[in-house]
Amino acid sequence: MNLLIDVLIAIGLVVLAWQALVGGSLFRGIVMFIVFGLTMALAWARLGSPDLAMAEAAIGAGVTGALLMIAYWRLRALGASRPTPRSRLRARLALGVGVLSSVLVAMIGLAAVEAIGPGGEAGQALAAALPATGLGNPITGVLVIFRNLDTLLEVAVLLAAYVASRAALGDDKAALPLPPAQDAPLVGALVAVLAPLTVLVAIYLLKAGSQLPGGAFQAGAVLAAGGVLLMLAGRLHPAPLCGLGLRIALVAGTVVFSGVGIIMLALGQPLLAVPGTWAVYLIETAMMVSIGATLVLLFAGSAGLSGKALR
Amino acid sequence: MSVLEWLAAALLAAGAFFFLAGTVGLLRFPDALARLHALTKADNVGLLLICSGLAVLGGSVRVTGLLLLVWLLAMLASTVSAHLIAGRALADDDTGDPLDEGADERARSEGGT
Amino acid sequence: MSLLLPALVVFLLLNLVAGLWRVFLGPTAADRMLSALLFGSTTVAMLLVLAQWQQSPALRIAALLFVMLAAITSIAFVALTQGRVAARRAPAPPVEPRQ
Amino acid sequence: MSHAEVWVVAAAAVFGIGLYSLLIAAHLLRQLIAIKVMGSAIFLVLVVAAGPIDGALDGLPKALVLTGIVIAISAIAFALALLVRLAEVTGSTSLEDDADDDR
Repeated sequence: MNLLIDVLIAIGLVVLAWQALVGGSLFRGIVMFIVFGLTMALAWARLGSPDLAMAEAAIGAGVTGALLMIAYWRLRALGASRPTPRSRLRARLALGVGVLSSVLVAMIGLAAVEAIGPGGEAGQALAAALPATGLGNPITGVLVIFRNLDTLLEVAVLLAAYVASRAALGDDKAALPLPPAQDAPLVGALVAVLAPLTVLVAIYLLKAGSQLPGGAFQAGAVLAAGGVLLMLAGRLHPAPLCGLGLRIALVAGTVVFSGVGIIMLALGQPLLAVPGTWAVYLIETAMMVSIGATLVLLFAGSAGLSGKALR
Repeated sequence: MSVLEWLAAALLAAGAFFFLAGTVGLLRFPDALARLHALTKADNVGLLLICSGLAVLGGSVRVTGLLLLVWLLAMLASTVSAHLIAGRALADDDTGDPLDEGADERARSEGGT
Repeated sequence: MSLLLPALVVFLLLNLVAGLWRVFLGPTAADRMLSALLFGSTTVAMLLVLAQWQQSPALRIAALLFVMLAAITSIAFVALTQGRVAARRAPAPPVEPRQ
Repeated sequence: MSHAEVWVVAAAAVFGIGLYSLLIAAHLLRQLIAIKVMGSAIFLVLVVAAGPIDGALDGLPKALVLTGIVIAISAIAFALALLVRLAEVTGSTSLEDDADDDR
């Protein structure tokens, strides 16, 4: 029965990937891709990774679909031309490349499954070292204790994505167009319930993250989804300038994380050492705020946000 | 199996039946509004029944509260979504798929592969 | 019970496969969105069942996230088509004027 | 076939479909979706290859994938901004013009 469930989900993933990517209208592709995200969450659930299922749920349901649909709308509003179809020869070559790459990935993956067997050495070392840190959730442990430099750089990558998208959109403070906001009474009721709830759930995930599945990345994604909801409902608007509070939110993760790390260096500890569970909470809170703010701004395609509509 | 487990099994089976009914409606009903009608109602009842069954199995107040919250939010979300999508379906009645202009993709699949 | 829960998961999965057929068929964009919503509620039910079966309470939180955020995609969808109707009446300016 | 093999084979097939679509799709939006799908396939291989399916002890690849999911979405958001800007400036949604590599 277990194997049957896995096989069904796996077949679903393959069929959905095909449907999302090959043939059909672009809009159908986007919808199929959203459904692909749902199915990925099921796959993570089956693979015993509720952390990943949560992240996929928050990102897939809250951000990805809205992002792709709005990008599609923007392209249509700009009246962009459709590309000319690719040639037949190219399609044949691509088929061969696709099949070969597929075989390659399968061989690497199967070899890795054979070679490593149950529980890699790094995983065992992690499980052995974790109790000393006072954290119950190995993933938070990895992110903040063992892979701290990586995690810091990942927050920095988010910041870089924001800066890069500002650069790409030109120096005239222009924002990308957004469709007219939905302000039906029902949407208002939904926002009234969901917006506070996203904040509540984000804080829950952050707090749970030290012992249970959850943590800054999921919490930040949930906050971002709340922000996207507010924008779509016309409660938040793109603004040409990035306010002080928003600037602080954007850099909070990078600054707090590296700040704590450097202070520890001054105290004679290794660079980026984390002094205790309270520091983990501090760093994760700052990371959550940064991740949420960056994703909302990337969605808006503007420098800043404001509560009032422009004009 | 205890009485509670039988109760849970009955609730879960009933929930599965409503999901099946919703899917049959989705596949068999003639237009978007009828499908919407079948789907949202049947799925919400199905979700309620499955949540009740799992609450009986879960056996703690915390789990029951969370399941209740999930169901209430599902009601809210499907109400709003169904309202918005029905408005859309009415607005482009008979015009086919307003977004499905996939000339580019179809041209490719005809000429490309 | 150890057999009923996985059987329920398999049943719901088969339900999803049937629903997928409607996303495939369309014919209108509203139909496709609707079917994606069906996927949402069935996925939520499956995550809840998996949480009970695999004794993994965190999956209930994942299900909660799904139901909370499911409506965002449909709001984006409607904003998208309404923008198009408006654009049909009067061509939208490529970039809104800023000062 | 064991559980792990099922997931690896499915992920490999998804990766192949993604690469195929990346090469043949003319529309940049579709190519972005293809890249995202390929990424998901790689995440799947990474987690499955690392350890047992049921005991689920190995947190390391999961932590990698967790940050990967968030980084992927921000990269896609940036790419979409570039794509819209490209359409704004050139009116085109593909990179066909500056490389006629079809012949």
